[in-house]
Amino acid sequence: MSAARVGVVTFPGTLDDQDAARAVRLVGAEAVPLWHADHDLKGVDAVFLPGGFSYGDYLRCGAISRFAPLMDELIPAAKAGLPVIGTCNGFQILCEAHLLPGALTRNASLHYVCRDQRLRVERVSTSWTNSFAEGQEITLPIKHGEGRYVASADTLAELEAGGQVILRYLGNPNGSLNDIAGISNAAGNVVGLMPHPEHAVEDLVGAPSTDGLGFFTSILKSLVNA
Amino acid sequence: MTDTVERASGTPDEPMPFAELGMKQDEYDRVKQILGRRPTGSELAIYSVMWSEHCSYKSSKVHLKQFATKAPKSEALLVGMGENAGVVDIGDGWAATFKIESHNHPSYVEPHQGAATGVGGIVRDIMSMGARPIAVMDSLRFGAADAPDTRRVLPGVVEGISSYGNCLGLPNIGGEVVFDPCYLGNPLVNALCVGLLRKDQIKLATAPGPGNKVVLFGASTGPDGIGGASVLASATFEDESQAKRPAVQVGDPFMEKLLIECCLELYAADVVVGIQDLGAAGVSCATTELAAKGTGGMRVDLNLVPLRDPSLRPEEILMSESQERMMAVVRPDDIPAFMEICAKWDVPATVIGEVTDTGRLVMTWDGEIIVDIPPGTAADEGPVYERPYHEPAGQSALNADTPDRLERPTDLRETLLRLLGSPNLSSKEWVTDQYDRYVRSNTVLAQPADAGMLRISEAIAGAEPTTRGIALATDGNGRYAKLDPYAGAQLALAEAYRNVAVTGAEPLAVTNCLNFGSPEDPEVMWQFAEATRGLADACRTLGVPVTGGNVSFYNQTGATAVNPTPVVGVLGVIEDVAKRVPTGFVAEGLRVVLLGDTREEFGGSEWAHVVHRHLGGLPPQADLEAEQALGAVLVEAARRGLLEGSHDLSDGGLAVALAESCLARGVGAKVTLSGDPFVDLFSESAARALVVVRPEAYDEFASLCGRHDVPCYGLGVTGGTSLVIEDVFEVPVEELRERHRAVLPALFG
Amino acid sequence: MARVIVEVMLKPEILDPQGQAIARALPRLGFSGVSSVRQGKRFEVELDGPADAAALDEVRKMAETLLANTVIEDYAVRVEEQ
Amino acid sequence: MARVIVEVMLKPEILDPQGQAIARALPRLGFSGVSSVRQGKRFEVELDGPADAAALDEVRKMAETLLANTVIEDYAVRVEEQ
Ligand SMILES: Nc1ncnc2c1ncn2[C@@H]1O[C@H](COP(=O)(O)OP(=O)(O)O)[C@@H](O)[C@H]1O
Ligand SMILES: [Mg+2]
Repeated sequence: MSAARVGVVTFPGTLDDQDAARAVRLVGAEAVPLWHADHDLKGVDAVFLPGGFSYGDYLRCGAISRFAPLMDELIPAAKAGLPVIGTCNGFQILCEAHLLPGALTRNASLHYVCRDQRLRVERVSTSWTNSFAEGQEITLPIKHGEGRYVASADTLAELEAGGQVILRYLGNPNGSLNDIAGISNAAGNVVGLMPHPEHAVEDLVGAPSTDGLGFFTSILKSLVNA
Repeated sequence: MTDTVERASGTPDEPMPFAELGMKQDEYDRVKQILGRRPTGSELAIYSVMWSEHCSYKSSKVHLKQFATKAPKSEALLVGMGENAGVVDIGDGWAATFKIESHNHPSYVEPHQGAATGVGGIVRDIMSMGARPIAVMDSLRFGAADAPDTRRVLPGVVEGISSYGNCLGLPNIGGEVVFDPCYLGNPLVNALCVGLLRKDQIKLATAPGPGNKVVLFGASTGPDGIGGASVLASATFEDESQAKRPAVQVGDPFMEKLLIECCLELYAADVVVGIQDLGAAGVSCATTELAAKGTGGMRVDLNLVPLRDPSLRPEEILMSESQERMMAVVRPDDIPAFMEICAKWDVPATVIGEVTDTGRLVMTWDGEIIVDIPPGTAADEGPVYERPYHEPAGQSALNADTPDRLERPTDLRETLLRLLGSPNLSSKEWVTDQYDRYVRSNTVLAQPADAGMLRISEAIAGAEPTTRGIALATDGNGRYAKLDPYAGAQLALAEAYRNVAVTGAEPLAVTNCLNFGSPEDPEVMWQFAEATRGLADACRTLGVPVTGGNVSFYNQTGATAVNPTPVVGVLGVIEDVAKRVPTGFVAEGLRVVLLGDTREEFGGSEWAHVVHRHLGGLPPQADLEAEQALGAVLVEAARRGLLEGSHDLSDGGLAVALAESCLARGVGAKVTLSGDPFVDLFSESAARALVVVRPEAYDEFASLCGRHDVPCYGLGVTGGTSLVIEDVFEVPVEELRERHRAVLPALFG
Repeated sequence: MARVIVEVMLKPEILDPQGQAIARALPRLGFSGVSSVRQGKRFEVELDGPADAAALDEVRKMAETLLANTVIEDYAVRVEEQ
Repeated sequence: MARVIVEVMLKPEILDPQGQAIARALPRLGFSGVSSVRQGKRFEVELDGPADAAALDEVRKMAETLLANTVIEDYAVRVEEQ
């Protein structure tokens, strides 16, 4: 069987694309570069929207990127079940594109924050979290200025009731409602989170943890089982 | 009316506002002599910026020469001083380029934008060498931490560095934050960038090949930082009053990020013959320097420069300091490919001229010639001053006022807590948490490590694998340099050298940013002369060449200069990054070993500063042979896997180093002192470091030290939850942490 | 050539930490009598043509899809009185 | 109780990268006819009392010292018509 092909999207201003591609390769999958201006998903099995400052995060994080030609392809594909994960700026883009509910706003501290963050995995029945154990506590780095998750009371209630909160902060770093660090859509194929699994996959570099690997092994598992 | 060359020739006596542009009468006379006529307004614009202190180094040149004449022989040096940044060979076909630069004055006027554009500028310097920028560092000095203006300046500076550097995707891997009342009206904001390239891919600022095209790309040109030029454009030649010209430049980090990716793709496609970033002096600098180093001639149509503000006059275009611009020399056949890559990255690019072999830089405006000069006269043949200098009047009194008269503490526990809770020695997490240290996933060490370290194997996609890494540290101590600028500069180098060595990397090359007061003040000039002499001598002794740097003069409030503050950056190489030595006490049950001798040295110390507000006497002795031996031991021990952790000793001495080592991972230690506890704990003797080794490795390590004549003292063992100094005091690590962490958040929110 | 202003504010039920930080800072700076501050965005959009009904419709669409995130923000569009 | 609006915009001669990025994006999103966009801030300041001359003076001082960075920004203060 040929290796699973995970697309890694680059927008102007994307920063963590190489890191994401490296993590994809580390678990034995193929990383396929996807360019924002192409109407082409290159037949990938899953898509990773990495972090960064696409379009400088000007206007609002993710606001301009979500109109990229590639997104015209990605949005219907995700709705049809293609596994998609967005981290940090990628999460912001998924919210702006209404693939995920809610929005990410300025940290309550008003400061950008880069630190190693304790988190709890809340839902493991998604394409991207099935390698974890429910309730597992992990450490991933966060690095963002606009990571405070907000949504209307109704949306929040729906997320909680539907088990769509996949990751929660232990010690809320940004004022996110319900300590939300990551969510999924109802189907579980689209996942967004503020922390950076791709910076926690090797002992030598990045955060002092390799807990990020779970996200990448999860997608492999779900692709094999699909 | 436009001041053309023809008009200038016809009106030789027309008064020109050279003085308003900061030019002296004799400098102006030299311009006339070079041109054989009076300069046009545009020519005057070019000469005035190119011959400014900032661009021409006219007061510092005679002293900086020593960095080259005394330079140790180093095969690692691929490109030395004088280019945009130095380049060193780091092995396996790789080269690193790095440089530190100041943005002090702009950061006082508008902290956020001043600091942000400081990062932007140094990153473009690195890009222009053909490298991919891979990390930044920032070395910061502010007034007293509790001064109201520090509350304005510091958060803005940190936010500016954070927003700009983070947006570029460059990890911030280290720096300094120092407070001293002398910097209140004149903070120091020094930014360092390091880049990586293949040895055979070095690009230079040169414009060879007549017929080659000159391309301006990146942001459009606006009225940024051209207060001076407005004098020319409005007072002299324009009757109608000009629109307001801001002194503040605003950065666009997104454009810079696009420029980085765009440049790297241009280099990979091999469509760049020469390249230069646009920094201070903008188009003036780029055109004269490119032309001077190339075939010697260039023709530029200034009307083709894309403008953000169409009302700009040619003099203003020449002097504009708009950010995020680059200039490239491109073969005509490569222009389509060049333009296509720029378009892919949404980077505007415009051909504005071409290379000639006339030996003249000729510029036109509305079809008329407004500049016709030999470019080398502006770029390389600026005035050179041997400024008079003499020892400051109060220097010997300052040196005579030694810390001997200060009352020694009886409660050493409280003294340690007081130092750890002082702004200079407190945790800098409030600052570093705002910087992305992980992006690109090559960061092996960052805060709180003594040096930042990056692996290089994967820094450039698709490159040959290598186990190598680079380490970088910056240091500087204005108090030491005030007491003795010669020794102070050496101590700055020694500390940065040591900080690199404690991580296991071998120090290789030096960059420096020399922050001083006015060169027209003979006492300041003496400090400068002493500091450069000290640094050059120390570089020779330690065998590490200066590859580049930056001089920042006029750092003063009124007539009062800041402490002379040479900031030194050292780059080192480690053959196998997996053997890097982490900071501090990483586990229990390890032997704590002190390397180097402790003398009673309190002049300029943190203890004298914090407890007694005292500055006097002499700084610690700079023993460079000891420093070198210590470095050799640390590097060799790391290579052999003998070190589990390490930390250098500097401000606050052994006490603070022990405390910081405990804080690294929350592991305590129990140690025993042999001499006067106060001296042992708080003296700031140089050439010392703390390491932890496995008990079974101790003998091998001790004999290694013996072979290098490095004194080695077993102090005790790691473990527990407290720092215990036998028979002196004991303090829980948690209490240390609370003191250490609370300071900056309490001050800055 | 006309200028249209688009004002974007967080919906009232969404926490505005920037506005709150300002409101908290005011008393310290000697300003009293302010009960709350909210911070939003203001865009000046220069049109090539006149601000007629069609153009305003376009700007409204722009605000709805790009300038504001209607999940958390409200917007208003108005022509600047010259 | 009155509401005062403070509008803060970058001075015209200062680069506005955000506005430029938006303006450059518009054609790609199918919006034409916009020659430039500038982005600024808008503050809604709720007063405890009426927006009389004294109160407006206070708000102006507030804008000058806190809400705007007058090195690079201009501001305008106006009472919101209720
Ligand atoms: N302005 C800064 N930018 C980035 N890193 C910084 C800055 N200031 C301090 N650091 C980092 O924080 C850590 C602690 O700094 P410091 O207390 O000055 O170290 P030391 O006492 O070992 O010289 C170091 O890793 C240093 O590089
Ligand atoms: Mg250190």
